[in-house]
Amino acid sequence: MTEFLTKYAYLIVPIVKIAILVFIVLTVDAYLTWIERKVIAHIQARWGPHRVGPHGLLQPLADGVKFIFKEDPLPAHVDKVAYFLAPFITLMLALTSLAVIPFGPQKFTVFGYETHVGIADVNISLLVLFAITALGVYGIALAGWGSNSKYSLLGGLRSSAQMISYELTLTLSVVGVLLIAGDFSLRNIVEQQASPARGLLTWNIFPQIIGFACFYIAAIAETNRVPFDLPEAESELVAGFHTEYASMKFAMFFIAEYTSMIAVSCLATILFFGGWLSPFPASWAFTHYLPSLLLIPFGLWIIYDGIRYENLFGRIVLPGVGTALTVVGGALVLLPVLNDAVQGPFWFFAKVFTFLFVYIWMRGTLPRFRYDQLMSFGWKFLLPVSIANVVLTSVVILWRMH
Amino acid sequence: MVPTSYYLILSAILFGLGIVAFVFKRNIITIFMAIELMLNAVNLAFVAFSQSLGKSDGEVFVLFVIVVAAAEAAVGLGIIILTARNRRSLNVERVDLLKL
Amino acid sequence: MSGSLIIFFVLALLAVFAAISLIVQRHPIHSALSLIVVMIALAGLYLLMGAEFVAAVQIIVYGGAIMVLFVFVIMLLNAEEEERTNFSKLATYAGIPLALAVAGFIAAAIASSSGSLPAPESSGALTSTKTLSNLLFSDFVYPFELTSFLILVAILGAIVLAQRET
Amino acid sequence: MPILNHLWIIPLLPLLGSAINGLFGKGWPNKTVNMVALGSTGLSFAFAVEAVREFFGNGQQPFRKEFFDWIVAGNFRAGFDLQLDQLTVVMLMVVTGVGFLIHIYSTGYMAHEGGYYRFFSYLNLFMFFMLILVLAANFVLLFVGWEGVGLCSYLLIGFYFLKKSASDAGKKAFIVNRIGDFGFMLGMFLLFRTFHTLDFDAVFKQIADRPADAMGQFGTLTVAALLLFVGATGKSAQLPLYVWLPDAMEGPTPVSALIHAATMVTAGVYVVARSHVLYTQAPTAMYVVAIVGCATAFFAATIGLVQSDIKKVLAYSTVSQLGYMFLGCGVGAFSAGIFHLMTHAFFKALLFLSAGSVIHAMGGEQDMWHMGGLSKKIKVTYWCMLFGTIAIAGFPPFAAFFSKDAILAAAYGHEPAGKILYGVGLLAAVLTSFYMFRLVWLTFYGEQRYDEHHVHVHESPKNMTVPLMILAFLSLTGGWFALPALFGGRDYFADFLSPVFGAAEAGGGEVAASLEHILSIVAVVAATAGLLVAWRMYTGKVKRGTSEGLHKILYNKYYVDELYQAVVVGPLIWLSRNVFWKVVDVGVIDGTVNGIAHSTTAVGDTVRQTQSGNTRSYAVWVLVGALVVFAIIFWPILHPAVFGGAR
Repeated sequence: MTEFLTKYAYLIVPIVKIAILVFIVLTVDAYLTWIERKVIAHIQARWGPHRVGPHGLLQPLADGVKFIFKEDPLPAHVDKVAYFLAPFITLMLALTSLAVIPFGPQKFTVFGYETHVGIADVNISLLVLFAITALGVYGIALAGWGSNSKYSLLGGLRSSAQMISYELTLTLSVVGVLLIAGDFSLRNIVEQQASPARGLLTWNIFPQIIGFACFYIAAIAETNRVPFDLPEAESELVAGFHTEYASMKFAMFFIAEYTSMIAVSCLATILFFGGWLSPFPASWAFTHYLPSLLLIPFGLWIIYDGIRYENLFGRIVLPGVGTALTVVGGALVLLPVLNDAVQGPFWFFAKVFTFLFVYIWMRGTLPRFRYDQLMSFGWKFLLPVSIANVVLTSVVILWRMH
Repeated sequence: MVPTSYYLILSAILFGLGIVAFVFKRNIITIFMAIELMLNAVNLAFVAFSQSLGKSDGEVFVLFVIVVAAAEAAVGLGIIILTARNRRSLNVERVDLLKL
Repeated sequence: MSGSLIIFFVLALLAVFAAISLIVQRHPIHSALSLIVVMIALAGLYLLMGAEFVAAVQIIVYGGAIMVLFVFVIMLLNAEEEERTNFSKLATYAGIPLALAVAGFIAAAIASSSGSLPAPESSGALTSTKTLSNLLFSDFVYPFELTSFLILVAILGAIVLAQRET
Repeated sequence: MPILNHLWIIPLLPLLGSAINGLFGKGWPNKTVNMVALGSTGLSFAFAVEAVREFFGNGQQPFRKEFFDWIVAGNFRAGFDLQLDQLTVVMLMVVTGVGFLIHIYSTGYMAHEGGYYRFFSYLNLFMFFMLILVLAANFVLLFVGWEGVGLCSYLLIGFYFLKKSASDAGKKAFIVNRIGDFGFMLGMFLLFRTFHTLDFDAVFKQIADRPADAMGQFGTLTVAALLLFVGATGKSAQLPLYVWLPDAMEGPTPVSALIHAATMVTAGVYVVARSHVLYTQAPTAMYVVAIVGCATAFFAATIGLVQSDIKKVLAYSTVSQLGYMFLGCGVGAFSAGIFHLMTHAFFKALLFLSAGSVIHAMGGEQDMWHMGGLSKKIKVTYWCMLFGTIAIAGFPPFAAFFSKDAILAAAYGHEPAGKILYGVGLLAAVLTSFYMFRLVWLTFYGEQRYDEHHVHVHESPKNMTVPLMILAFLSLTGGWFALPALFGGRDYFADFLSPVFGAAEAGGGEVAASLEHILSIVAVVAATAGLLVAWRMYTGKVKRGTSEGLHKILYNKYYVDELYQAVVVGPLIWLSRNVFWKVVDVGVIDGTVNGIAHSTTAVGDTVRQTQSGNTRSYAVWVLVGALVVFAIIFWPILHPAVFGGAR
């Protein structure tokens, strides 16, 4: 058994990792929808979902079930290939983009197979990421064109144009970081930002503030999120490119969208905010206990909050979860090894979550662009600025050299 | 280890297919794609050579080819749009007059 | 039958079949999709050969920009299935043999010449992007600048061509 | 700055003037045009004087400078080389000086003509070419000037190009000159073929080293000399090519004075004198020159007897005087020829300008039979004309007395046929004085034969009369260089030119001083005879002579023009009409052109089929081309591969 594992570790470990990652991501996606609805609801002074489970926590589950069991009608005269291919492409690419993202610093060995947090560690991971995002257009374009409906077609057209336009900015805005790091590997980019002495002061965000601005805006456009969600502008084209899609196919688009949001947030974190690095100097030892400091109160609060419910949740589930979290928090305090192992991922996910929140926040705040505004903004403002950023950065670097 | 000749033969096959497409497709856009296909075949040969000779020049050439292809696509598609707009047809056999 | 060989054959077959489907597909957008597949397969082959940067650029530029442009134009012009007209007798009769002749020529030339070539480095040793960029900005700097100029011209040309004369 | 090193300035200035006037002068007022034209000519005259001064300054060293290469082909070089020696000095002074005077005169004469700027542009251009001609240091450059003056003479003769006769005369002059130029070119080619260079110095040096052709032997030198002389006869209006000069009188009178009396027509004489080495080595040619000159002198004089047009008379007189010059050169008295050239330039210019003044006064009337009794009305002109007449008639101490006398003396002493030449020349002298005084009587004496009411006679303005006076003075004193020779002294002119002609003069017949006196007395007597006859015939009441017999023949200039018309022009026209036009042009040339066109069309019709406009066909063509290329490229590789053999 063991030798079998050791023999085929190079196959098994990645598969397992993939499985875990996919599970996590899908769950996060699901609950991201919940978070989004809640946040926006509160921004708009509503309650948001609160029927299914406490705080509507089971809403995503219900949605998933609904998606699965809904009828999947096939519109007339659709181009079957494109129509079926589109959602798969989109979802596949979105998930693949996560494969090259490193989530933590550690290397660990399973059955004599050395691996690390994150699936693939390619030394051109950034390029790969961009390659994947570049292909992302097709899903939407095909969906729009394949489903033989003018709304879809318009949505598809818009999104392909929009994505081509903002991809340039997306790529160019990163060049600054690349110049500083001198490497395509995300891992190395993060490492290069590390400095135990000075904490967050050496993150790329400070030299590359312009680059970050361009990057984030372009990224939002790439993911077709508000305020760049013209491809699916419900007030103009019913639902844009996925008007004609229902049930699981629609779900795929949905998942893909949230996944790409996560991917982009990860990317932003890694490129500009020092990935898994702690913002504090290493010397501040107490900061190591932040995770537990967050977990324990949270767990306790869950127990306290859960008691109210006069049912299964209130009696068993929530208290269980709460105690579990508290225990984990305690464990972290007690076992330094575990604590250290958690540090990286903790910071990473903290940052990613922040970005995701900003996404949602924007959606709740900003109005949608008009199409021509979108284009002129992308071409006439964003692109020049990012180019200027590249020039500036290279000049500074040269000046530093001499 | 894959022998270089495999890559070259593959590129030859792709090139031939590109030629066939170039001759036998009627749709301007598809013909254009055929040209791109041929370019890709050539790129493959370039990379194969540069790898087997241990010189990176070939890959630089590939980059140039890609850039030129991009420029070509921009202009070519512009022309195609214009043609389609004026002739109401993408069939090259129907677009056989210099003046409308 | 080493792993790389298997990968090669998979990708090669994928490319060839996609190319064939480019020919047989009647709808431009299907041809475009086939072509994209070819390109991705080629990118895989580049990776296999260790030309990582080229592979990435292949996908980003070809797959992500050029082909998107094609698809975009196809959608914009709302191209329908191509009609199989045969006005050109020449192409109808002389086309196949000539194409085969050229292909055969190339194949024969390769077969006769490439026997001596050494096998390429497997994906173990990648041409680092640094060497590539060094070449690009030292030996090939003039062509490089020239291409940038070419692109500028192309942009202008495209704009002039595609804009509706009012 | 030493002008000699910048000799090119002298010809360049008139060219500039011409260019400026020609390009911009159209709208300018006459004053501006005058300023440019006179300025350029005057300056060039001043520079010429300065150059001559320097020339004398450095001991009359012949000066030669190569300014830039013009044609260099193989071992042949024709540079823009200018030279300045005694002969050139004489010509230079004559050309610039007289030219300048005539320019001044023209400002008055042409004042009321159209195309004022055009006239002066042409005139300056002429000056330029003439200066090139006299300054040139090789035959090619000289030929440039030669052709250039021809062109200008054409332009100026045809100045009133609206007048058919004028344009015809221009064409005639040009064509007849072409014949001469043809001979000249052949001569040049022959020289080049023989000596492989065309620089004067080099050529003449080699010639001097060669043995001279014997009398009657037609060696290379003789042939070359004769060919050059053909050119000279064309340019200098000698038999048989003199016919253009009388017609050239269609041009404005200053032109006649400058080009067809003073400067251009003497170019032939200049060439002969310039290449005296060649001629002395070719006695046959010399003899021919002498005979032709003598014959022309007499022949033209006879025609001049009966002409009624005042300018025509002067024209024929010019021809005959040119004949004298050639006679002088022919008998080896080159310096005498040049001497006569100079004096003739003075008094003939004077005569023409005075004639012009008369015509001006008569309001364009040229027929002497419609003049008469003008001596009272236009005194200055009258006196100037009289001076000129006396000068040309050869009364001492006027210019022509010395120059003509020198020529006749040389002719007398010439062997073998000197006496005959002398006799004919003397006869011509008699005729000369006769027709000149006839002109004077008819014009200025007797009762007026014109209508007072239509023409009111008036004296010309200052800017016309002043040059007249200057020229009159010159034609009085111009000959005095040779004054001492009469009293056994030295002929300064001859001495001055002797460095140039040194060797050649020896060939000329020298005669004893005593004989010289006799000859000159004879000449004076002859002139007087002419005068008396003229006085006898044309004073008192005269009426136009009824033309019959000899008079008729003379009046019609021996029907030479008609002869040429019948012998040369007619057949030529017939030939060109019936052969060159109807057969060659229509049949061959047009046939070829149309044939080409038709065949092209046919080919195009067939080839057009391939241009179906169908892109797929084109694609196939591309394939074919690719196939060919591949075949060419890969053949070496494939040959063993396909047909076995070693890989």
